[in-house]
Amino acid sequence: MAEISQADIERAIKTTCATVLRNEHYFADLDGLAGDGDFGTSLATGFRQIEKEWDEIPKTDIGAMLLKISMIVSKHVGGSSGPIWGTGFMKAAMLTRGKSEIALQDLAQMLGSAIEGIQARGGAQLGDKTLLDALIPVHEKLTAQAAGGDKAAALKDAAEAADNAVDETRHLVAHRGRASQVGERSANTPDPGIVAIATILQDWCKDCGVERTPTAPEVVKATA
Amino acid sequence: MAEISQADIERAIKTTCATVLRNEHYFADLDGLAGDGDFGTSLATGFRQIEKEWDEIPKTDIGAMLLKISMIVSKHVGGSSGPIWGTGFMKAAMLTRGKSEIALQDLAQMLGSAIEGIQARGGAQLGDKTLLDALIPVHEKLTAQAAGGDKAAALKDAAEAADNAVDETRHLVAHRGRASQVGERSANTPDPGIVAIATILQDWCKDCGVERTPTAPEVVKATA
Amino acid sequence: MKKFVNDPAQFVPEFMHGIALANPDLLSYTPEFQMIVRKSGPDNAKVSVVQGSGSGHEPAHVMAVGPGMLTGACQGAVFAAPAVDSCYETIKACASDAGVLVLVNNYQGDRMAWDMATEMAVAEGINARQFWINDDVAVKDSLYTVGRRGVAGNFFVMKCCGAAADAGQSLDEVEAIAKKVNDNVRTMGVALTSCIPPAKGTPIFDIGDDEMEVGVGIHGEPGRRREKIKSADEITAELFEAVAQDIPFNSGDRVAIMVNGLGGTPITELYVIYAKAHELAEKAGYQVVRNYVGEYCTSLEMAGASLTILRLDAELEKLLDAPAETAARIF
Amino acid sequence: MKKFVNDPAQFVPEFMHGIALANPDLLSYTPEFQMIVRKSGPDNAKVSVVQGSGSGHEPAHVMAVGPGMLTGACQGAVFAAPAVDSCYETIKACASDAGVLVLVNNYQGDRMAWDMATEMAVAEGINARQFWINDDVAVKDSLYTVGRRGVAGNFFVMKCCGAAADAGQSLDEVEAIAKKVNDNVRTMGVALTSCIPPAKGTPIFDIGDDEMEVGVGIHGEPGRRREKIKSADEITAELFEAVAQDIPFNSGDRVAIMVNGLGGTPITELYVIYAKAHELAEKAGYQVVRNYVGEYCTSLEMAGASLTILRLDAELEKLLDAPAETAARIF
Ligand SMILES: Nc1ncnc2c1ncn2[C@@H]1O[C@H](COP(=O)(O)OP(=O)(O)O)[C@@H](O)[C@H]1O
Ligand SMILES: Nc1ncnc2c1ncn2[C@@H]1O[C@H](COP(=O)(O)OP(=O)(O)O)[C@@H](O)[C@H]1O
Ligand SMILES: [Mg+2]
Ligand SMILES: [Mg+2]
Ligand SMILES: [Mg+2]
Ligand SMILES: [Mg+2]
Repeated sequence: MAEISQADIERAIKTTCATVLRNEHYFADLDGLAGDGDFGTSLATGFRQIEKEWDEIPKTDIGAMLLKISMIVSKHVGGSSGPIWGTGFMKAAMLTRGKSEIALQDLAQMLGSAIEGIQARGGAQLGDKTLLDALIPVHEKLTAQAAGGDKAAALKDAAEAADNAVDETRHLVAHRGRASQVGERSANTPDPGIVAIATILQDWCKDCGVERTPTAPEVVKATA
Repeated sequence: MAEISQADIERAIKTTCATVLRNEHYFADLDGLAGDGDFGTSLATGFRQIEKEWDEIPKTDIGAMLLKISMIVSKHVGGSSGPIWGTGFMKAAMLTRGKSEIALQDLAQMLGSAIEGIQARGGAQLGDKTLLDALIPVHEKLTAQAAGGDKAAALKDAAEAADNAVDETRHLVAHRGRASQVGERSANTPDPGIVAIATILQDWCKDCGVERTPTAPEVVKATA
Repeated sequence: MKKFVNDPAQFVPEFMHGIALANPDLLSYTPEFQMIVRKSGPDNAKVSVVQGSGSGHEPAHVMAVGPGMLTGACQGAVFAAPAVDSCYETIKACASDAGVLVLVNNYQGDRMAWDMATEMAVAEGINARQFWINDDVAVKDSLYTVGRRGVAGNFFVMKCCGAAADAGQSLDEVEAIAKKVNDNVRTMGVALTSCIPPAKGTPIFDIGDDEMEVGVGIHGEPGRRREKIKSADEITAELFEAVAQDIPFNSGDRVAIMVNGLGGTPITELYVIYAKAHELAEKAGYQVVRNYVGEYCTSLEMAGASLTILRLDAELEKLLDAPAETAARIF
Repeated sequence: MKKFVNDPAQFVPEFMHGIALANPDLLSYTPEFQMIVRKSGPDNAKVSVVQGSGSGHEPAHVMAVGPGMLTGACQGAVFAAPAVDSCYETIKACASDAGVLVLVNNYQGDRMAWDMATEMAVAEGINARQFWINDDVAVKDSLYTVGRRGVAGNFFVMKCCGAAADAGQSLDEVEAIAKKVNDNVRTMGVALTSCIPPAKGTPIFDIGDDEMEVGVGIHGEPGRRREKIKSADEITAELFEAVAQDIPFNSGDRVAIMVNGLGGTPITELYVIYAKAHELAEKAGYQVVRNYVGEYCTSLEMAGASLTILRLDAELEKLLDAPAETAARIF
């Protein structure tokens, strides 16, 4: 019962495609506030391609699937998002080679490995106002819930952590990505990467029947 | 008494300098309506230079003086106005070589020769909406008055002819100069060259104590 | 007015000073006549080729002076013909026993100034002649005006005449080349925005946010029509049609295609136009054997472009390939 | 949006197609990876030099491919780093026994993409290394950001490395040249207007009618300060001061000066800036032995300019003088 199947992961990816494509312009607008406005398009280009190649993506095991997704992202996504999301999927893929079912604990480890990869790739730390500021607390929650094995509770906690990260980082000055180039001007605008993570998790909640009401206004808007 | 002295010509030139410099921007604005807006500056550049070099301009005879003025114009005035005004002064100079006094008849001939020169240079005909549309009727009036020898009457007639030309040509389409390149769009705007001639003659009237009230609104404005 | 200028009245002498400073071994600059001549001066064994016109079209005119191109050139104020004396002094500074060919873009002010200057030079015993360039198909010739305008096709006339002159061809021969190029080159332009001459301080014409001027002149003269802006491919097709039908060019012709930026359009957009023009030329059966994409004849910072087609033959191809060195350069 | 575009999403592939069509003998274009490589391909006896970055800076990157410059380059969307695969495929297409030097302008997106691509290439046995260019003095380095930006000085790194590689120098030697150029080159820019990426359709930043952004980045990043527009001489003096004091340059130095247009500024205005920069350099005792005035690294149609000073020595002068042939050309 605490196992996560290949089909669960597939559904999560498909839900993510929908989230990202629905918010293509909204995420771009958010990036435009302090960054260069390409985040929405960059991400949508990648997930649109994932949808397009869906039937050819290997479903033999979770690792093969995630590896292919990582390759699609590397091929089609430019800007900082290409290397960041490509690295994340790649790291997650490496831990799930040959597996078609994983435990909640495995999921937490995959995310931990993705976080490490993204940090090595882009040098960002907690508090630099990047999507790591959402991923790191999400990882903590998943790890905490792993022993109990309650998938719904874990998802709810994770979504809440990311949701909170949007509001908690709003005042920060960005130190990475294009938004870092405007210095102080990036304070008081939400980071689009954090909003994207929170929105994706919120959509996963809905999809899995986990009841949760989003709190950060941008997530409310993106899930509406 | 009907003789025109070297000093008279000198005064007329100096008055013209004042007319042109006072109207630098206004003539430019008029050229901007259908042309390229450089007429006021081009003309002012030339007459400003005439003022500047005034003391070095030979005063030995009218011809030498006008030749030097023609040379100053050729050196400093660009656009169509350089060749047109330069040619006009050159032709007038050639008829007055060695003379320090001329008759009204000579003045009419000088203008006639200037008109011929300008026509040969730029190919414009009466009705093409250029300053020739002022100069040609002015020449007729001068010729008609030459026999009588009344300088004041001749000047008054000349100023009236140029003044009328402004209004009479307003509706025409320009066939020469930059204004000709806008075709129909040049109709219903006054030609700046015609306005300049009329304004100069009106200022000469004032300077010579000839009473006359300008009629064309642009001339009223330029002499105000 | 968003420009790098000091005193707007000194804009032309200041930029000419900059060009001269940047090319000390190539050019000499005479501020009095706004004139730039090859440092090496004229060569009595070779025809000199000169030109001059209003400023604002750079690299046209003074930036085209140098071995393989012009012998000398002078500038007027922005968009105004040079003073007669500038033209005269330029001919004099370039006087050569082999003769002087004056290439004049066909505008009334320029023609009158160079007419006078050439007459003066000839009267002094200089063997000088004029040739008028008029490649713009936008405006129809007319008895009442000075005729078609000279625009970006000017580059090819200068390049071929400069190469022929430097190869030692006679004045008659160089003039014949000018005529051959002019007879075989056609251009039409389109403006998306206006431009601001520094001394004027305001745009030379107004244009709506969604409008373009098809057939615009290089001083902002109105063209064939004002219309709503279209896609790059549609605009290119319209320019191509107008240019190609004019001579007309024929299937099998060897041609050069030039996509010239009017000053404010990025080179990438010019390549989008080039791609379509190339395709249309191939469809029409032309062999595109040379191409020129970039700025050759501009209108200050105007956003816009012109399309030029030149029919080639072995002689012109050789002249185009000859080396040339001017202030317009990359390396 | 006053631009020559068709489908804005296809803008980059369309202009790359145009560049390839216009240079059939020089370049090969691979649409799948938005990649352009020398037609002749890599030479195993020579180091390959590659680069790639966001579009909108042309002629930088793909228009710098050709003998004497880059071996290959790839483009991202306008102002966005290329996809990792594009970078990887470009390294692969340029793989040479003598090695591959990847010149990366120092932006986080570009660095991450080329880091991954270089790691992948090295894992496959390709002898590839990266070098980061960061000549912009406007923004101070900081522990928290990726550091100074690479801007127009990039041209000199590409030119010198390209010449050294084609002269047969080793990967270590070519990398040492990159370092020497980067250590001796400094740039600062100023923007008078914003610009509009085709796919965005709106300006990347807002700026008042009488304002300029001093120290602007080539993607419109804010610089040192926003202030009222000044005279060309005052602006030049400010740029000069910032650039000259940074290394600092010293009296007696032999230098190259570059005045680079950001896309929408006419070349004449760049020469007004050059005249002042040249005067200031002479006053400071530098010997100005090379100059580059024109567009080398742009931001679409942005009106603005940057000033670059490069300290030279006999080695760099020779490398700058070596012939090169790219899609950016006049004749
Ligand atoms: N070094 C980094 N590490 C992790 N995430 C980052 C980093 N830099 C940027 N991001 C995330 O990526 C998002 C922006 O992505 P995108 O717009 O594609 O990149 P760019 O900043 O190059 O335009 C930011 O909102 C931020 O969350
Ligand atoms: N061919 C011509 N013959 C006589 N006068 C002319 C001719 N062309 C233009 N003009 C006069 O010159 C004036 C414009 O001068 P200017 O603005 O200096 O020339 P351009 O038209 O070259 O800009 C016109 O108003 C007209 O009166
Ligand atoms: Mg972004
Ligand atoms: Mg005019
Ligand atoms: Mg004019
Ligand atoms: Mg970006």
